[in-house]
Amino acid sequence: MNDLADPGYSLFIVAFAIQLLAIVFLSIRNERTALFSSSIVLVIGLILGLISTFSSALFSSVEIPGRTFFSNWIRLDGLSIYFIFIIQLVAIPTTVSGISYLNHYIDQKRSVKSFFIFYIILLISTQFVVIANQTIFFLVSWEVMSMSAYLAMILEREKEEVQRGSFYYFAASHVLIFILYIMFFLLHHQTGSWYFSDYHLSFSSGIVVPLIFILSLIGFGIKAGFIPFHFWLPQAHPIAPTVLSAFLSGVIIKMGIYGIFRTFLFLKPVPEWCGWLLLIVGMISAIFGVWYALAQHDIKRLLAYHSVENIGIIGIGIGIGFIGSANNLSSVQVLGFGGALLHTLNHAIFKSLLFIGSGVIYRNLGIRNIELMGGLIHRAKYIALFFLAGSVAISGIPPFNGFISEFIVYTGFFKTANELKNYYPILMLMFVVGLAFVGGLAVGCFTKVNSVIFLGSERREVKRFHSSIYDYVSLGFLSLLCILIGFYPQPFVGVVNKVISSGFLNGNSSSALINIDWHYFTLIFSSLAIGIILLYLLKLKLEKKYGRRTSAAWGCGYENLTPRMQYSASSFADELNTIPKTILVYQKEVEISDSPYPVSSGFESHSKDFVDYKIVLPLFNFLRSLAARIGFLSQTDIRYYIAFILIIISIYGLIAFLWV
Amino acid sequence: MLEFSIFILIPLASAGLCYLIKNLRVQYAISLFVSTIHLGLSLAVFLGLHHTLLPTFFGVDSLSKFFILILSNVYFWVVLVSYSYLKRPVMPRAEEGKRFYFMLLNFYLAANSAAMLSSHFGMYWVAAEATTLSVAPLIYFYRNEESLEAMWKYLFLVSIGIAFAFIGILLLTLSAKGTSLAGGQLFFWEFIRKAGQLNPIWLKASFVFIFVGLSTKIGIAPMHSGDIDATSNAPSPIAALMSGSLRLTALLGVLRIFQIIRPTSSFEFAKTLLIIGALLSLFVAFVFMFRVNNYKRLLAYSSVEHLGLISLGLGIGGLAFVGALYHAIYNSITKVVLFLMAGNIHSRFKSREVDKIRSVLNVLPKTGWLFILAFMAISGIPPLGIFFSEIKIFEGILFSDKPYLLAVVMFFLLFIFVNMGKIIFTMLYKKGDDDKLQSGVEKFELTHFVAIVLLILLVAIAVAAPDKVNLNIIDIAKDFGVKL
Amino acid sequence: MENVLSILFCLSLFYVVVTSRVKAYVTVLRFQGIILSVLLVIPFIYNFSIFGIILPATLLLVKVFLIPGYINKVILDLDIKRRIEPPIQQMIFLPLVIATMIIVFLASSILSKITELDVIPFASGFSAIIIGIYLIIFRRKLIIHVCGFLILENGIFLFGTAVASELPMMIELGTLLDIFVVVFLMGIALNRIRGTFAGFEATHLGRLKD
Amino acid sequence: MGLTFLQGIISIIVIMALAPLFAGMVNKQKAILTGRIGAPVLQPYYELIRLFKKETINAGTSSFISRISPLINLVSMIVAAAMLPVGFWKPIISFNGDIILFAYILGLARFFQILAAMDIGSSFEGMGAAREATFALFAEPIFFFTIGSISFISGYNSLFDIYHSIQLNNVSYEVFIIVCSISVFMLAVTECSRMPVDDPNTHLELTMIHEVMILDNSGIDLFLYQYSSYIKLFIYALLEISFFYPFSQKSNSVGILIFITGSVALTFVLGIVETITSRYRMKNIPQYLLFATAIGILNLLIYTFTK
Repeated sequence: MNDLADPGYSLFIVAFAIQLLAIVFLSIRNERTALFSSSIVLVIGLILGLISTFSSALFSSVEIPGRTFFSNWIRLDGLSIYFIFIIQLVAIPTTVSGISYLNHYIDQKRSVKSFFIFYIILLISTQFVVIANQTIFFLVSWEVMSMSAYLAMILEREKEEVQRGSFYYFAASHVLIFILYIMFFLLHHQTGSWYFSDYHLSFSSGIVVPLIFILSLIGFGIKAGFIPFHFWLPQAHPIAPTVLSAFLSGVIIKMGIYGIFRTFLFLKPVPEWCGWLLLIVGMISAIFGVWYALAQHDIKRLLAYHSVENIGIIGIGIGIGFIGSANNLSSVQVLGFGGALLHTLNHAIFKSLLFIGSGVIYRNLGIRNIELMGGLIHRAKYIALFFLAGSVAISGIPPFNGFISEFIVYTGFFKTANELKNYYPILMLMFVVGLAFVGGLAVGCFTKVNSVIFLGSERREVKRFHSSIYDYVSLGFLSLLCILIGFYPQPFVGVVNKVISSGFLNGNSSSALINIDWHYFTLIFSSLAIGIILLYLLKLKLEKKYGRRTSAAWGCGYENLTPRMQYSASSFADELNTIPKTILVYQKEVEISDSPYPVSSGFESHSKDFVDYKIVLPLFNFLRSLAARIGFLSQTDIRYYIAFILIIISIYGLIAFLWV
Repeated sequence: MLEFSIFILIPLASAGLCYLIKNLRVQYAISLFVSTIHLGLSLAVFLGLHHTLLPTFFGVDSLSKFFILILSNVYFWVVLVSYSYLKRPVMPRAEEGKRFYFMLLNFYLAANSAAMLSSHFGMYWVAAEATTLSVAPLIYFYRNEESLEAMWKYLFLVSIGIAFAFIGILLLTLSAKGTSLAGGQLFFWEFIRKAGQLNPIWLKASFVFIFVGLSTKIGIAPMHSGDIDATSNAPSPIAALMSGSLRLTALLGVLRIFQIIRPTSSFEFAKTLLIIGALLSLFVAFVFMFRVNNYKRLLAYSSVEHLGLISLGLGIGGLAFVGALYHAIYNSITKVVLFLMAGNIHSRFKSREVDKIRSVLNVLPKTGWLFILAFMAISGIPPLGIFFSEIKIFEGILFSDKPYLLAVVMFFLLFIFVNMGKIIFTMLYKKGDDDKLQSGVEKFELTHFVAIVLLILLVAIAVAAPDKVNLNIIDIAKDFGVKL
Repeated sequence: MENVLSILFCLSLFYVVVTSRVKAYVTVLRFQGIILSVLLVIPFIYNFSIFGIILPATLLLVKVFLIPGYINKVILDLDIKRRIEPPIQQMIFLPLVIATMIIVFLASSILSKITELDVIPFASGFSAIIIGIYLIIFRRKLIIHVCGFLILENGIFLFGTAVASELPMMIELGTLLDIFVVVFLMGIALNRIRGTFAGFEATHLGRLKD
Repeated sequence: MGLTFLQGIISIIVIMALAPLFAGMVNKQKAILTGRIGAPVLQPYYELIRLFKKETINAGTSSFISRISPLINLVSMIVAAAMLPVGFWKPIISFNGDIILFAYILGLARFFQILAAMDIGSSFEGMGAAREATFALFAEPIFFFTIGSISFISGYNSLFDIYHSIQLNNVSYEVFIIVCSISVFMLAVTECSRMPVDDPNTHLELTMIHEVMILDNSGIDLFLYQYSSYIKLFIYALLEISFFYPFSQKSNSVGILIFITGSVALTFVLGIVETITSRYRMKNIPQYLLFATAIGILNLLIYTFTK
């Protein structure tokens, strides 16, 4: 118990205690006060945790010791501290936004107490997952995490889609845990220990270690949502209450990434094919994730698919890191892992930002179909602004944080190509182009989202749009982070670099990540901002001088334009979606009558998930029909039962007789 | 003699009392008292505070210690809730059933304890048959067609199965012919000691007969049908009792012969048979989870699945053996919770059809949440116990000589889980068409209390991992020569 | 001596197979009960012990008087149709039975090479077991099922004497008691079935299914 | 240091100043080639000045997006311009990986232009925005194929360093330039919405891409848009020209010479192309772009097999 002597650590404990304490406050009878007080307590606990994290070695100049506590059950090395930092950082704004979001459930006479209990358990168990150092403890916290997420997910359980989506999540997490069992059993068998800190294997030894790697890739890949294991994700995340789906998309799927990193730490250095595997899987996930997203009309579904894309980008980064570790190039390794880790943080930030924003919209409009929205910018200027910030960031456009991490990944590509010559440049160039392609698609997707939701005029009349202080606080905080990391990435890059140098590298540490001329970014972006501001002032001046007025938009002479004549989401994305029709399962329903008289005509476009509709469901139905065909077992006549006994006895007897 | 009387005679006597006394409340008090002291004693015996000396034909070893603790634990809770269960407005025809309810329960306790403590095959056989006889009328509790049919089928099938087990016993004596055991008594320990001399062919034959015969009672496919019918039509406490303890009683018999066969050359054969049976039961559960539309049958099939898992673990040996024994505890406890909650649902909705049960979580919130938790427990979600036993079994399989089995098992378990989840969640979430049920606030009943206690117990055993249990299980493993 | 009795036992089995009168089953049960009790008495002919005679006496009581009488009563109460119309013709059933018996006898004679056992009681007991099962499988009437079960039990008993297993008397009595209670419960069940179901045939009990 | 900085400043100013002239020259060429006298070369300057003094009119449904978007457009163009070397003058912004920043800064401009177009809420702008988004998607890969492969040849990923370091003893470079310049030319045509992808002076909304997006802008906004589009055109021209820098054995004056002659020559090329080609149908444009991409891939093959 001398662990408690350590001040930073005791603060850590206190933080957990307070977070747990939040459950107690739910016993208050009045829902609103209960919710409010317990969220406040929870936030306090999280902030304390964040402070303790900041006080840890990761954020100071000293070497990260990688200490273990509680008889080796908990271990705080660079990776753990980094991820726990992400968790706490994201959990704070989501919880804050929850105060206003959950209140509207209370308005609907729906009790949110059970939800909030599971939410708190989810937060705590997630933090346990990343600091666990003992296999069983890890698995337990992992399952508690998944299941509490599930139980929180079913808040609106009487809805059909909620049942469906949550069930997808439930089944997927069960498959996952089975795979993890096998993987950890193999690890345990290989090393004879239950502790992560003792797991050090080298790929040289036989088939088992590659098997472990593949299993971890599948198991954690399901959680992270790599294609083709992503199919549950766009089903599950949209139907969760937005507070939860923000946390799910922001943090929980990152646990898969954490797992992959962990496995790498067990098995490093990995051979090169692992790197290529991850690169290819990541690229596929990135491209098709965003392409699926482009075909969606349900805002949260769209964002969920974007998580797949970003996970893909992270995977690409990890792949580069693996290649670096395979060829013992610490510079490449640093760049790859650095990009991946930083993008993990960035995605956590802007994805939760976007989800919370969509939550605000859903709360007010009660719909998630963006085809019915529009013109919200005139009702909620700041929400639109924050959402825009998030969108720019997620599209990897400077000067926001998304660009920084993608830049690191790009640099990783170039570095790899230059370090190991011969055929690498071509392959790397392919990936460079692929990433650029993803960027273009993301731009298309988020211009679509923003313009269809916020810009133009309202396609459907909005009664009242109310956004509370909590929304502003959480969204503002997150978009501030986006801008901060974009404009001044040095400290974050430093942290990431430190995480990597604590145990990732098999060579001597490299300063490739630090030596990128970050000050240029600060310079350029700030001058960009200044330039814009100056120009804006100039513009105002000129407008004052020469006048400014507003008039109706140019309708090519046609006077009374209606909101329904605006470019809709499906028409915006149609040209792009028709390219990979078959993979997107993209169907258009056009009804245009050829009668000379004007009659109502319509256009609809849908996209279904390939893996889900072409692989998973068919398999399930096949098994069902198979089971239905086995009739002889379901006899009702007792004489058959007796006959079974006789038959089985004779069979067994025969076996017994023939047994040597 | 004291233990003997507490374990067997007093239950018998109280059965007689319950027959004489007409007042239900008094019967309840008596049986509760009996069950309490029974539980106390079996705990004491288990913890080794109290060394038992039982008359001939009876004896205590680590295995029976273990099983009788499970039995009296399950039995205690079942008796505890029985009264409130009987007080419910059930079908009018059940009035007659209530009269004999406690009598039969006590008789069951006596018979089952006798079966668990018996050190002699003949004794075991008589007691096991007696448990069947005591349970059969309880299955017929509701006095309706289904329960009658279920009782008939169960009685008939299990009697024949038991008869086969008897043949097995006779074959065992035959295998002892010409050895030092010839003409001796059928004591387990003697046979185990001198197992090497037994004639392998007759031994194998006797294993086959005993295994298949008792399978009707354990519920190992394809002899599971009678069990399914019985468990799904019996009143919930009885169903809990059957799934929790009766199946284990039968399993004990198989374990005994298994223990005898171990040192001989036919051990591999026995293991193979156990594994085949286990896989068949998993398969059956897998198939029927796709079709079943009656939630008590669903739970019954889940029992089949889990008994299959247990016998698989026993067959695989090694770590899986230990896991299987843990699984026996956890499964028995979880099944009690599941069946009690199912009973609550049944007494509210008056139906066992899944399609007629809607939005339980709104109508019966407490029951609903406990049901979800119990379902999670049964499907191996930590920190609820079964997780820990399951991973032991899995790891045991993975590092046994048949690792490929793990893939099959996981496949079956996965789809069983998926379908079970689908059905249960439909019951819990889907909105019913009639709103007269929707407006229901549920008051906290004894069953809820019991369920919570048992779930806590489930977590406690798993997390605290009491040393006694572990040591005892290690002892059992030693008796079976399992090397860990 | 045992062999003679066992052969008689087998003959009774054949009679059971061919007969189509329900009453005949009861008679056969009585007959078998007598055979078994005689078998038990034989050891006591030379060294008589009053204590040893208890078991045969109970056996006689249970298997010859109580159970058949009870079944008779049930038949009368429920006025079950006296004739049975088997689902498969005797011309198929009988050869099947004969074939089974031959196989059993052959098998047991082979097995007797391994460990010495008196073949005829063993084989006839075993074939009685199988034929009991056959009766259950190939007959629809529940009452016949009960009879089949009892024949099976008798077979087991004969079998037991054949393998010369000395179960202690307590347990022998216990088994007898168990069997009796089983039959008793089955009788009650049959009584109820009359009140509930359309008929006494296994095909009527088909409600429980998935 | 001080000198290079000064050079950087100068080069930016040069680019910003000459951009409209370049456009004017192109138009002049076209006019001559089609047998017209055409507008004077300085016409773009006059138009800009005219727009500068006009009243600003915003559509009723528009929001602040359409007000800040022109600014962002111009500023990001200037930042992009600040990365391009003029001759061998080191640009202000030149660091490792500035080619990525270059591409993404242009992306920023595009992002906000699309948003501004959708901001109007009229279906014409929507059409334009959708097309812009679609074609830009194909434009990005072309850029990275060409510039990326060059950077791999040189081993640097900063525009200045790339052209500074390429050794001509690498035989393939001439072949390489041809391919690169073709694909970059097509890229420029797409990005700056010239013929044959888009016709800057058509008058039917349905056939326009860039023009239709700024349909509802006027006054200072239109000024900013026009000016930034001129700069964009010139940027791509410079991108094209800079392929030829390595021929000037690192002598500064020759670099300047290449810069001037190159830009003049490019006006001819553009003029000729725009005269002899006609606009493609919208649905054929993706094929056109894919063709450019294919050329980019050709680059790679050359690069690999001539080593």
